[in-house]
Amino acid sequence: MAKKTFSFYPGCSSQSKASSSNYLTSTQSMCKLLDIELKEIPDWNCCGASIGYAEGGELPRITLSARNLALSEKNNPGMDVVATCAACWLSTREAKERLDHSTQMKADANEALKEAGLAYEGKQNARHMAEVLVEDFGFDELKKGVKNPLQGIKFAGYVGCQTNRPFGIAGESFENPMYLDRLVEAMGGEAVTYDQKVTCCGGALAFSEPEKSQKQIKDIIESAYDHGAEMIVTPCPLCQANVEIYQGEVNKRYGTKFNIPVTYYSQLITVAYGGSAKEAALDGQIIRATRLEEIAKK
Amino acid sequence: MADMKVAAYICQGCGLGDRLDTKALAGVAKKEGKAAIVKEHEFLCNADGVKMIRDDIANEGVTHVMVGACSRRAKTEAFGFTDVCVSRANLREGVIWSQPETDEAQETTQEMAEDYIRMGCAEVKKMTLPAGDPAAVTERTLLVVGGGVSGMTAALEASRAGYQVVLVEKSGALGGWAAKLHKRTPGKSPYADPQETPVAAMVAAIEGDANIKVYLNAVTSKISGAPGRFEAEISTESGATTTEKAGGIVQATGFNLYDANNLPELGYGKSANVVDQAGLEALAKAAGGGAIKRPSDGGEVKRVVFVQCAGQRDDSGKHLPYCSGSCCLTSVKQAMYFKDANPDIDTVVIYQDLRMPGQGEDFYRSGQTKGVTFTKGKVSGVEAAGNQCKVSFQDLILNDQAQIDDADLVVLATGQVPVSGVDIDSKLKAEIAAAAGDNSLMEAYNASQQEGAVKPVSILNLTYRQGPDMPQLKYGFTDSHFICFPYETRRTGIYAAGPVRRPMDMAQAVEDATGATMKAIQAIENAGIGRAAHPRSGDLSYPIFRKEGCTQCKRCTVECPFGAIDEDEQRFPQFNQARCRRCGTCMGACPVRVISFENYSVETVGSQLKAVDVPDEFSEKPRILVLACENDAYPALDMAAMNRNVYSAFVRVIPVRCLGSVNTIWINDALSNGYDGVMMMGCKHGDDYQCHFVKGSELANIRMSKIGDTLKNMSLEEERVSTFEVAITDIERVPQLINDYAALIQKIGMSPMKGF
Amino acid sequence: MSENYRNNFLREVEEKVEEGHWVKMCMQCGVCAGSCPFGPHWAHPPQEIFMMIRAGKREEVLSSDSMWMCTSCYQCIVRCPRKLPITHIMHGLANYAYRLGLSPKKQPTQQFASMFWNNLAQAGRVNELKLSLGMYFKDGFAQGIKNAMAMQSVGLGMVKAKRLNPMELFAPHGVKDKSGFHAMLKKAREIEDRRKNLA
Amino acid sequence: MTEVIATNQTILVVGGGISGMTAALEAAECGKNVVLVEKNSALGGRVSQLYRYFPKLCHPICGLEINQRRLKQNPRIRVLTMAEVTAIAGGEGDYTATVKLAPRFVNENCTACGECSKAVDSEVPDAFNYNLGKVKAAYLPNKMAYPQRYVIDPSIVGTPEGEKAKAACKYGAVDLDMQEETVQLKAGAVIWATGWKPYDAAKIQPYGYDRFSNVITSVEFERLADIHGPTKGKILRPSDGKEAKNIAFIQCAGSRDENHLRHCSRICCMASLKQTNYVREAYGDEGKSTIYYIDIRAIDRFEDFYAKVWNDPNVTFIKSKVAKAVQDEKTGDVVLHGVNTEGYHRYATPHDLVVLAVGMEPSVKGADLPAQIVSDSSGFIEADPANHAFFGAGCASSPLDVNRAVQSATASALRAIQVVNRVARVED
Repeated sequence: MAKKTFSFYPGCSSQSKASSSNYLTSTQSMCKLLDIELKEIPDWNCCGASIGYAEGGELPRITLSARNLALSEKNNPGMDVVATCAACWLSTREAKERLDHSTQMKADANEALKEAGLAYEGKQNARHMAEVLVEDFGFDELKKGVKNPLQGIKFAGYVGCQTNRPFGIAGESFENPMYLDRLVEAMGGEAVTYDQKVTCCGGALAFSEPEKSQKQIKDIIESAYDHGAEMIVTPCPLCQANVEIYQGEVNKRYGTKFNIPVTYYSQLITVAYGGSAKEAALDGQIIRATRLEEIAKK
Repeated sequence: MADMKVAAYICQGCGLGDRLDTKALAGVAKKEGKAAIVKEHEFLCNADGVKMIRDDIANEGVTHVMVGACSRRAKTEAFGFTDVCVSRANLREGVIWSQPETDEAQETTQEMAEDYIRMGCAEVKKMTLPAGDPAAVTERTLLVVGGGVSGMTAALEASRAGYQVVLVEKSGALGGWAAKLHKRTPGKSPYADPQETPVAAMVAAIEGDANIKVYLNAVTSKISGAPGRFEAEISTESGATTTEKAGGIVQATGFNLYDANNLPELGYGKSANVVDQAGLEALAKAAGGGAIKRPSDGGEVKRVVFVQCAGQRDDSGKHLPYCSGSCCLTSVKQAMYFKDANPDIDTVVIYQDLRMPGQGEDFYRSGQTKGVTFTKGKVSGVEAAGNQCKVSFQDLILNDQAQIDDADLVVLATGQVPVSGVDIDSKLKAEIAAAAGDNSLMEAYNASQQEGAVKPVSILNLTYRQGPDMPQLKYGFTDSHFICFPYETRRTGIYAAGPVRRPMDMAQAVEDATGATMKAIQAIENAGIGRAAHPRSGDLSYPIFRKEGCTQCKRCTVECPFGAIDEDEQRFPQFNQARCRRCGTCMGACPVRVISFENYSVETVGSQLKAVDVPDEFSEKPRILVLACENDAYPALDMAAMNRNVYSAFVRVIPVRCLGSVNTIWINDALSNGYDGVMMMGCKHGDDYQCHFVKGSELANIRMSKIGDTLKNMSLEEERVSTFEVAITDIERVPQLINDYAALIQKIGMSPMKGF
Repeated sequence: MSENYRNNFLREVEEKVEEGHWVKMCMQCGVCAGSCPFGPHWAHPPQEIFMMIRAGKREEVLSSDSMWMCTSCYQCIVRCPRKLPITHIMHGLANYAYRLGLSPKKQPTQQFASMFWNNLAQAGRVNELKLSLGMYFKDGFAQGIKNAMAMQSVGLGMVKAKRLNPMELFAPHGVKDKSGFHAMLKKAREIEDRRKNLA
Repeated sequence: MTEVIATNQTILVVGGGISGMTAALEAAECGKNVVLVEKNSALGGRVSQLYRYFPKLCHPICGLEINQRRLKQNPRIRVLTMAEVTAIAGGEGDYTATVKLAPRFVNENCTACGECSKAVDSEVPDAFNYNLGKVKAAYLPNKMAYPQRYVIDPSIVGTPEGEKAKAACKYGAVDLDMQEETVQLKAGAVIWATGWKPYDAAKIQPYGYDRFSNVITSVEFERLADIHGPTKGKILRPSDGKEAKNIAFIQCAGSRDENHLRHCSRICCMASLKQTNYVREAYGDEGKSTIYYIDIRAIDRFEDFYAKVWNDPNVTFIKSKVAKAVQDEKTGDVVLHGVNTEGYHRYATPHDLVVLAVGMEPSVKGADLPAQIVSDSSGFIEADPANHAFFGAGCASSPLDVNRAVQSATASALRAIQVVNRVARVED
């Protein structure tokens, strides 16, 4: 397959040494292996996530994404914008739809962008890395590159919310999207069926009302365990962080003994494609993904 | 009958040859059936078999054919000879498929088959070929009573089909309810906005249509005759009366709004600002698209409240129990009158269930888009407060007792009350209700009979023996009771259309009126060739009446479900073939058996049951006669057989047009001929009756309840005659009923009447 | 009570609240109420809030903490048979209530949400450490220490995994063109206020 | 070769369900010549797959029997089954329709004796029962089938199984060499009575029809209740054959939903109310029904029926669009989650069986018909002058209950008659 180039929007949590820096590292390794070039959008800013609403309001929030898109149009012309973070992708794509749908919204946003010497035209699509893998490569194509199949590892594909709703991956359902499972299978692993695949992890409340979000996390992990999963895989940094780092808290709160690794699809692919533990940023796991590390040693 | 030649054909296909001794069957047909020609064929329904029969008809002068093969419901194309009388002995479904394929069963199975051959031969000999009604005539003119949208639709559609039309309208102008509307609800995509009513266009079309003659300020003061030859006296206000001939009639007399004066609790009559939907249309018309003013003082209208189901869906017994099906659409439309003129006006619709089916959902969305707000709630009261109104209601979503205290206008969505004339069954209904312990109807009836009581005015003024108007189904609507057959009412050739049939909106009324016109035109055409209408459509037979012998007991005239029979000057029954549906209820009712059909008579059935070979009482072989309704019970038996559901070999089944046609003489004959029991299988009766002739099965039930005395006189147990309600789906129940009954007969023992 | 069932508040919402013009389209089926993962925590689920808006219950709606339960999972949006953008309407109502100062004080998510915004608005990118510390210390220093201690294990785990960087406090991430960024946001706010007749 | 005599005074009726049969019969009983084209192997359509009708609770095949008898004795109607109209050329009063006839592999010699069926072993999904069961690959479409003639499933043609069927028929009725045919016929007017199909329930993801065996559709429920159905009329749930005594009915399953069908399908409320009677009929007071609804749309006299069911202590009404269904892996029960919006009550209620009152969509959308036809946003055929002598009838024209569908069909017959009468006047 020919080299693919994208205008890359990593997002705050995927910066070096940020909460999902391991996502960034593994994504970069994965892209190298898949011959994808990522051109980072210069001087990109925070998308505002969905939580920005209280203070932010509508237009300022949308303008944040407009700025990123404008920067991309200017510096990375002729490419699709690709984000790895669910929230970044969602905000960007949502903003783009509203801007393109309402001439007034677009005019207003541009009026604001002018202050930063920028202009939004709406030339580029906003896509998620998972879309690129599913749509531009496809599972059969991805399968071809597998060197170290993830034999015998049972994964719970945890899709969560924002890569799934309201847009989701083309052709997938909101209630039971299959793309993560298929991806796992393509990498030689085994995908378990469980009923919390698209449950919200409560990320938005993780800080403010932890008891609420941790109830969600508990349900998700419990169901994954009950259905035989030994590892969780997700496309969303917020999901990953919540479900992984709060397991200790959850155990305290509910007297459970959860200790299940939570990984990114990018780490799976990197390992299956023969990448090292370092390249897959397995050292970034708080709960070590030992089974993956073993395979990565080969 | 002169030169009758009977031929009997016995099929050996479908296992008949293997399971039965067809040679013996042929012998029976020859010896006992007295068939001139008897032939067996290994595959009677194929081209060769059919050709054999045709050749005999052509070359041998065969006039009567007995086919011993499958059920009369099967292979109708093959055996549908129209130039000879045909009877069918049901050897397949009726014998080999319903009897076990065992050696023990062999004997009784063969006996069964032989009896059916005897019966088939006996029946066909009593049949003659229906000649059709020699007096059949028809007038290709449609009489339409009522000049609203339904009536105008009927007139225009009939004219487009090439028929003449006489349109009678009671008021001084065409248009009816629709003429009172400012706009109508949309009947077409995109279902977004109120539309102009079609009235002006329709009136213009009618005035320009040479086929349509209109009488205004006129009523039908008398209608006599029958489909094809109705005669209507049309009286105008001026007192002039003219007579018009018509072949069919469409009654499109519409509805009145339920009288809002019955709803003082909703403020009607207490404040000029509380109106019904008609009131609002009047205001809108007056405003002519401009701002609608507040009635009390002409002030500006800022808030309008629409109260749905006002005096409808009422369980208190005070108001209408039903839903009028169109008021939700109308209220949304009326709210749009305000919103389209001025979006700042608040319009709130308070509803319990918003009923806007089909594409009405688009209209609902459109209303919301325009800012009409909807509240699920139940209004408890409306009070006048100066030039405004207080509306109190329970908000069912927020679950509070809420109040809107500054409504400038309150619109009550009251329901449709049909204009259907005299309830000719009111006495009967009252009697039935009283029998069930509810005297309210009887009191109402008696009240209506008091001196000076306002008697309902007839609309059609039919000269029919059974009353001047169409029978009403419920709540005064003249709807059909049937789901598959919405136009099958009890007056052949007269069809109700529009809201007089069922509460409905304009779009439905147009569709309904077009359908009713179709049926009326069909009735006109059928009358012309003396052909029966649904459900025995195409039947050319009709009741033949032997005047000498008639005792003028009137049972036929009273019991005919279709009011087909009047009385002549000498009080003899006067049959109106074109009104007749050929069910045979009159034949069943007649105590002196002077009524019959050419191909269905006391003899065709009587001779069959007498033809059966009844073994003596020591044979331990009882005989049970089953009289089965051909519409449901008989098909159920066929399908039971297709499933190989076995039943007693002691039954002999005779299909009847309807249990209503069962004459008690058949029961007497059966019992005196030594039958051990008689089962009658008819359709469900009562409120949800399934009898295709409306009252047949019910009448049979009543008659049989009186058979007790006969049985006593013969000193027989009353179990020996039983009636059963059977549905066409009872493919497991019917065999069970038969077997249980056979067991019962075994228990009470063989009839003592054998061999007399 | 005289405001009862007047459309005044509905009109206010349509004018001033993000996606507010959708509120009138709700047909009260309640699928949103049943779909929200935090449903049980809502005093008034979305569909009920929409009804309250139509009923003119302004204070009750704007002072409710229900909207702050939304985690933007979009479950309601994808199931709504009338395609109402419920998530955004909830955010819009929350934002509007907050701006009017009617939203419940000390609503933790509200505090977090505004903290988050201010955090990103400052540097153009989120500073996760400041954000978390900010959250811990929102109820004062002592409480903050407690919170921080309670979450220590988590924090340390993150640091060990190089996913939380103490240096963030001193050398935070951020956009280079800060002035342009700030001017842009300021302008955006101005325009929004003008359009919605706010402030 | 199939011979069809038709002229431009002939009325072509497309679709042999109750609407098509009605349109054909009403026109023929008015003396018109009709060709009735049905794509299935027997007439009757959807109603023949219903157990009972609302509000009378009578049986659809009762009316079907009458209509079939009307048909059998009327020489003016020519019935073509397994036939589809693939193209229509010409204009009002002068159409030429191209009709594709699929091979039945059984000719008119068939006596419906059933020997071929006994002879074959292989089975195919039972379409009449919405594939809830299987039938032999040589089968009678249903017990009421008209024409009463067997069908050999194409899957066994050219196989030993097919030969078995052929060998078993003493009457030379099995003809495995039958080929697809195409015939052309004239018509003055065309009535489209192509009917409806249940909305694809799998698309309504939150209810998991594709994932949960005990979530079924309302049309499938009709087959469970019917004596001719896969359970012989017993209401048993698919997962374990357990008697389903606590049944949920979810209204607007696809209807009134911008994500699925924008229109209200009109019949579903009444259908579910009716089906609560099946539960009572089967289990008496042990049978519990719960109806989850947005608005109960029981218009005109149907209100009586609603009132009766409303007063049934074994039936519960909850104003709520169910948010989500989850089938418990152990018990097989389906738990419904949602909120009763009348006063805000949250529920998570287990049921033995969940019935989705699926919406009605045109079985062929107006745009997909082999002719230029004006239809509405849902694909229902509209009454529009631009449709010339094409007339929609029954559920092809709007989501209708049986009664209204038959009214519509009767009306369409008159509209067609108007055209052919005009043609006749011109010709003579």
